[in-house]
Amino acid sequence: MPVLETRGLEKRFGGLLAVRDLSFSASRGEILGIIGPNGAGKTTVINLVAGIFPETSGQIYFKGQEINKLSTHERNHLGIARTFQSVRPLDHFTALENVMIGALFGQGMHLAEAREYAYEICDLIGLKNVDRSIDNLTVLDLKKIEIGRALASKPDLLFLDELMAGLNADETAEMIEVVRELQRRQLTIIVVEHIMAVVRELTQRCIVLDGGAIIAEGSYEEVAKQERVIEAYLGKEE
Amino acid sequence: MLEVKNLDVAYGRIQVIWNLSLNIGNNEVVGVFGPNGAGKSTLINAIVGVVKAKSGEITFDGVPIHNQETHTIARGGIVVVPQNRELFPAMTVKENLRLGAAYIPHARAKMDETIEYVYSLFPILKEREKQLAGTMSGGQQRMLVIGRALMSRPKMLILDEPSLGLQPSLVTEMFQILNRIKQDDMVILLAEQNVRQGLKVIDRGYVMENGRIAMEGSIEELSEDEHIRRAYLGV
Amino acid sequence: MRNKAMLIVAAFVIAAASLPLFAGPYFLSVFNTIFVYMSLALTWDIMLRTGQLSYGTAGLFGLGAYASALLVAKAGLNPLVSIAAGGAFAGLLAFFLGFGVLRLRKIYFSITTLALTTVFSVIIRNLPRLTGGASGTVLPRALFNGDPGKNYWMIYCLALAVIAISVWLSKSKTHYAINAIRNDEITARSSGIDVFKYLLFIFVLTSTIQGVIGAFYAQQYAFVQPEATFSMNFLLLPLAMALVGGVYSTIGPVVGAVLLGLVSEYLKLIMPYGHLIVYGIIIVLVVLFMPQGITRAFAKLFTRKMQVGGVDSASLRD
Amino acid sequence: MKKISLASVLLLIAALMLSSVSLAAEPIKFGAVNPLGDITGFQTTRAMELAVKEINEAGGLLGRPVELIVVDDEMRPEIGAAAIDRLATVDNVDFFVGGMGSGVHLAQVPALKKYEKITVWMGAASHQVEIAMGPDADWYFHLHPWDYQQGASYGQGWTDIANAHPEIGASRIFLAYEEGAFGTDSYLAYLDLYEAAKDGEGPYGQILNDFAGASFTSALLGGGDYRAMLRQAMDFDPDLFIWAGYDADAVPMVAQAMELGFEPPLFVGAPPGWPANFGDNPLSDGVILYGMWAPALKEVSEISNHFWNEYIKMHGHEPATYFAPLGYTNIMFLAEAIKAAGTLEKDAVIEALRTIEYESPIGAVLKIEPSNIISNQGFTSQKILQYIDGEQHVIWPFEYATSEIKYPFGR
Amino acid sequence: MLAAASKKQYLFIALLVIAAIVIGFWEPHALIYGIQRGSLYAVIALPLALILGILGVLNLAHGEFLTVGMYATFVLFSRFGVDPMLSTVPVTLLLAVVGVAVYLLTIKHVLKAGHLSQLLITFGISLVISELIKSIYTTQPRGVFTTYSYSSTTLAGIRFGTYEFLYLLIAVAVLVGLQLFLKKTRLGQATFAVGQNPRGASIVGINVSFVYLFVFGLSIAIVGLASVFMVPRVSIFPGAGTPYTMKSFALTAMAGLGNLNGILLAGIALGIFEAVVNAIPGGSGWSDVVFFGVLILVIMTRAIREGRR
Repeated sequence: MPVLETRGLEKRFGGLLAVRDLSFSASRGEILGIIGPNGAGKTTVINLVAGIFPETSGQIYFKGQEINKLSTHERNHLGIARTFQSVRPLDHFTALENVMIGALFGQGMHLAEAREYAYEICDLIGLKNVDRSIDNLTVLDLKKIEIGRALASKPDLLFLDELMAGLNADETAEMIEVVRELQRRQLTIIVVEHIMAVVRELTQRCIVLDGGAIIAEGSYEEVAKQERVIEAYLGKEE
Repeated sequence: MLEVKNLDVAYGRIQVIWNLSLNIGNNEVVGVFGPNGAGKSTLINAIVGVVKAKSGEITFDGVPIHNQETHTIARGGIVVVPQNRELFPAMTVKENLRLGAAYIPHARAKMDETIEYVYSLFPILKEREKQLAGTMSGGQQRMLVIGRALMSRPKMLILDEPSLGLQPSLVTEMFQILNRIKQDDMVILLAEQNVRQGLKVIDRGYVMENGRIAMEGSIEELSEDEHIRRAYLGV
Repeated sequence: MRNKAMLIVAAFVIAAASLPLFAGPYFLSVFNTIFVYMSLALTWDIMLRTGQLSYGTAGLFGLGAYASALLVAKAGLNPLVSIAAGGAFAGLLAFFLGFGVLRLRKIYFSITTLALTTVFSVIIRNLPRLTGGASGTVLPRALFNGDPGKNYWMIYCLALAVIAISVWLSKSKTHYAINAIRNDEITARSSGIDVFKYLLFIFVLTSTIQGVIGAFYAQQYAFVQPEATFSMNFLLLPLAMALVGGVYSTIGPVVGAVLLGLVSEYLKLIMPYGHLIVYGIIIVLVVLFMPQGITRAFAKLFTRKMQVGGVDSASLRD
Repeated sequence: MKKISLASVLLLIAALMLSSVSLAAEPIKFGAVNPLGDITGFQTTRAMELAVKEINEAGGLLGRPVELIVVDDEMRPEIGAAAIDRLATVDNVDFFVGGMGSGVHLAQVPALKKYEKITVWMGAASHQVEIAMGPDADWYFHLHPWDYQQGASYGQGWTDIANAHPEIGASRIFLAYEEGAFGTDSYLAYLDLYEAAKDGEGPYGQILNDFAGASFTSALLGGGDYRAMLRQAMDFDPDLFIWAGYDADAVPMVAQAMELGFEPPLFVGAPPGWPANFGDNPLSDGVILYGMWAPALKEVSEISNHFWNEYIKMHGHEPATYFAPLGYTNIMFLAEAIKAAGTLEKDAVIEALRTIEYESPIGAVLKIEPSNIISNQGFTSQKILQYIDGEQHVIWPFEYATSEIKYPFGR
Repeated sequence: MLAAASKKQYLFIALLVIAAIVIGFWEPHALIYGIQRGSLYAVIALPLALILGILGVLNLAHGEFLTVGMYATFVLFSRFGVDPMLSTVPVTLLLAVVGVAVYLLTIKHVLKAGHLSQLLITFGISLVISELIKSIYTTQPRGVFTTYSYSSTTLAGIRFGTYEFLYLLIAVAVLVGLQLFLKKTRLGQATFAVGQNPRGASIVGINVSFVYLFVFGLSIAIVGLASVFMVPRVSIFPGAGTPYTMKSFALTAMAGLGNLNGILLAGIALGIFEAVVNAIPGGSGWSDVVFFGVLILVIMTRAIREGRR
């Protein structure tokens, strides 16, 4: 049974059909890539699955259960967590407290318990100096906080939205290691990524979106060869 | 043309730029490279007056500008293409472009002429002339904001990470366009993470690290430096 | 350091509790009023911590007052019980209203809570058989027969309870939830926070307290009347106190209420006419020179750290 | 500069010491709680200061000077209540005087009951105050007529006027009342009077046949559009149109009536005060007003004349509302009683307050009688006044009348 | 900030017209009074919305500025015998100056301090203004009476006052003027740009702090303009303008932030609602409930609709 499955998912914003007839699935322990040019609807897919806004039509199944009617936090409780493309750390909180949020509300832990757990998570993802305010953190650390918060809610499915954007090569390499570590823990991970090297490195399987619809599916090597993908992605050869 | 001398910038008590000096000559395209958090955006914000320098001096054509406000600096000929675009989402593409020239006296007179020039650089903007800026895709918005900056007929153009968040095909296109702008004798300060692409455009570059200039050099020097390569070139 | 602070707090608590032993009725009366406004200021601030700027404190205050007064006047309920009942009524109503108004954000939430205040007072004014209409209802006797010491202790205990709730909230799991909601609702939701549940909890909690304070006020002065009971003062003054003291904290509204309360009494002593002009100027000056509130301005003076109660200055800009 | 100010301070202290020598005895303290930000409370306080000045110039009371201590209630109930505490315990006043609004006064009742000091209160007309005070407070004296007494008094007035002038009738009355406590209470009082009148009883028994009312939002509270209400009044076609609102309603009310072409034969306003220079407004001519006092009373009453002149002399402006002479009366009445009692002993002063009669600048003799609930009520009757040629004139009671009634209203 | 009247607005206008016709047949006076008062609410609300939209400041002293304008008109009338209509220019200018002064002394310094500081400072300003007026002029109302302001005319057997139609005229004039200003002038475009994105505006060479100053001054000037035309019809006292702050706030919220056209529509709609309730015998006491009830209803339905989207 796939961890996540969508059937005929559609989303309309006013006149724009941002996602059309989207059916895909992700199975346990898999890292699935969602790629596609700007405006292809990748982030919209995350928002639909996470329940940020309702779909226009179609079904979403998570661990076999239809979750269309559930609100965002209920989906999180079931095991769906995500990071945001532009980092959204919570001010007034330390890095640790940001991570704690996930444990407190995603898992319903008590404060002390959540604190312990958050320390563990920070350790796991290599986040240091966690008791300081987040005012002067580097992008890498902020991204780690994003992951940490998502992880702390003990998800079965984790969306990573443009995780590598804004990171340099070293940092990217470090982040890839973090994601690999998560995969070893049997998490299902869906990455939305622009940086192809990362997609190639991390994912077993990719779906390629263009104009809100799937235009190709398969391993990165496979899809990268397809003419349709290259066109959509790199533009037509002049 | 632009000279930054011993610049210190701080947000509150947290110092972000330390004793930084750089200069850009006439007809030069200068790159500032460095990883995220190195202080590139802060440097740019200080030059265009969005943040105030704690100490140091910035002169443009010999005139000190570090105490001027952003709009005065813009009227004086330095226009920035900010990282997060800063468009007017409820206005059309054309209105956005016109606003680029409307408040710069010397540009206002040549508005119609400049707009044709911008359209020739970015044909998509002419196609979408009547579309609201807020409804365009990220890449198109990036083009619009460069177009808007050019509308002011600046003496110097500052670009803050123009390739950020763009898909690869657009990144290539973006740098091609920058090369065209360069050929029209524009002085450019380009802040980039993407050194490889950036090196194709610049004449000379600086590398920033933790709010300081780590090195300065020609394209050759920059691309050969092993440290830079490993840390920033993404190789 | 922590122990020292606890000692100071304990000294304050005891000193304030023993005030009736040596202070006269006037000071008790002044502090009584200060505690009333302090409690309202705290509840307003607690709601603000979720990011919702409520203009409804006067409305729920008034409802609690009316519920309590009518239960005493019409049903002969014990006044002390009626104070609890007033709070319960306000809380219950807030619970039902919450399903509507808590969908709203920003100025839409603010204006709706403000509008509800007017709606409550007009409805009460137009039900003369039940409420006494515009001329209100007079109670047979004042709480504790107007004994200033007992009334003081009563409101002091209520205010202490509100302070305790505020402190407890700031150390509880709820603190993390409501701060996260104020920061970024989408992130909060995505992290598993049931935003509506927490908003409703805080809304009902603060409304209940406002109702209790209103009920106490009604019992203390033994009357309710739409104009007096739903007065905008019960919104504007607590708001000013919390802001002058410093928002998103317990200490801010407490200090703000004491300072503004004492300042207004003192100003009246030294200039009988026009003292409210000076009061207004003081408020303007505080905003200009201590925009984060007096407590944070002082904390800054005495410590190098910018943070008070986990809130830094930048975060006040939202 | 500094030296001069120091010298002047020393001089001031010396002067103070000298003055305290000249009036060697401890002063008798009157504590007043007035809304100083409002014209009523402001002028009341000024008038009280005049009264105290006159008393002290005449040698004080019982050989002691009188000191007036005034605290602002800011028109906030809790502040008004705290003011009572302050006067009683910090300033240790001997008597309470003053007061305006019913809302504030209701909150003061518990505090007043706590101290049971002799209280001579001049404002607060709502009968709710009477209910709150209860029948047992023998130390409480209330000067202002209660709302129901006012209604009854006017009934008497119109009956008298109708008897004197057969062409004038008040058989159809329309009451426009503001939505707050003040207006609504008037309306309820009228409803009772109308019920009684149906059986030919009560003050309106002889004259009133039909009554109707409609409410409006006072301009004071953000209203100011009376046209819908006035149209209802027009449809009713009353002989007597009364509005019970505030001073801010006066001009727009009469002007909007003109705009609609509504000209009842008797156009009456019953606000607690009137706008500045209302008489200068051409529309004011013939407008009848309910009140306790008019400046014109100075023509017929010596004490009124005295008050008027002395007040202007002392403060440089004219008294604008009846609260000014009432405030003066408030102090003088209490002073007379103390004089009569010859002591500050509570029972004796209460007894004196109950027995003396005081000729007041209000234009009536003040004499204490029981009301519906309390045993010590001062004035019970009001006056009917009319703006004639820009002046307020008394047209009833006839013994204080400064002019004949101008009838009918309209142009 | 101000898209041209949208489809939804046309629909609303159509509904309003239909309702107006129905009410016009049933109770023509309610229609007239509603349009007159509603327009007045709108003129006063427009500047509040402008300041809220461009500067992001909710001005709690809004009504007090209206009071200042009234007293200025009154002083010109009583001291110098200037007819209120002739006071239009001087009072509008004076209020612009007052607005600029208040802005420079206070608002300017809290623009970056967050909306809570702005709320408190404008509350302080409102207190200072109203108490200052009290201490100079007392609470006793003043008035400026002119016969033309109460003249009436009879049309199809309906007699009604004509002066208040001036409110409609001014509301439309101010609205059209503002729209033209924002669309057609350079300063207007700058204002519009600042309203959307202040930083972007400064980058293109717009003097943002001048735009703020200008908008505040302009808004207070509009408040002054409104006050002049109110003066012949109202009593002038220290709290005369105060209730309009809340009404303006309500209209702005009902129209939706940034929707200037919507304010006039919302004003007229609420004005008519109010007038209809007032026309029902015994209804006047409920008119506030109607006003705020409709407001809550509109806000809630919009919230629910947006929640679904």
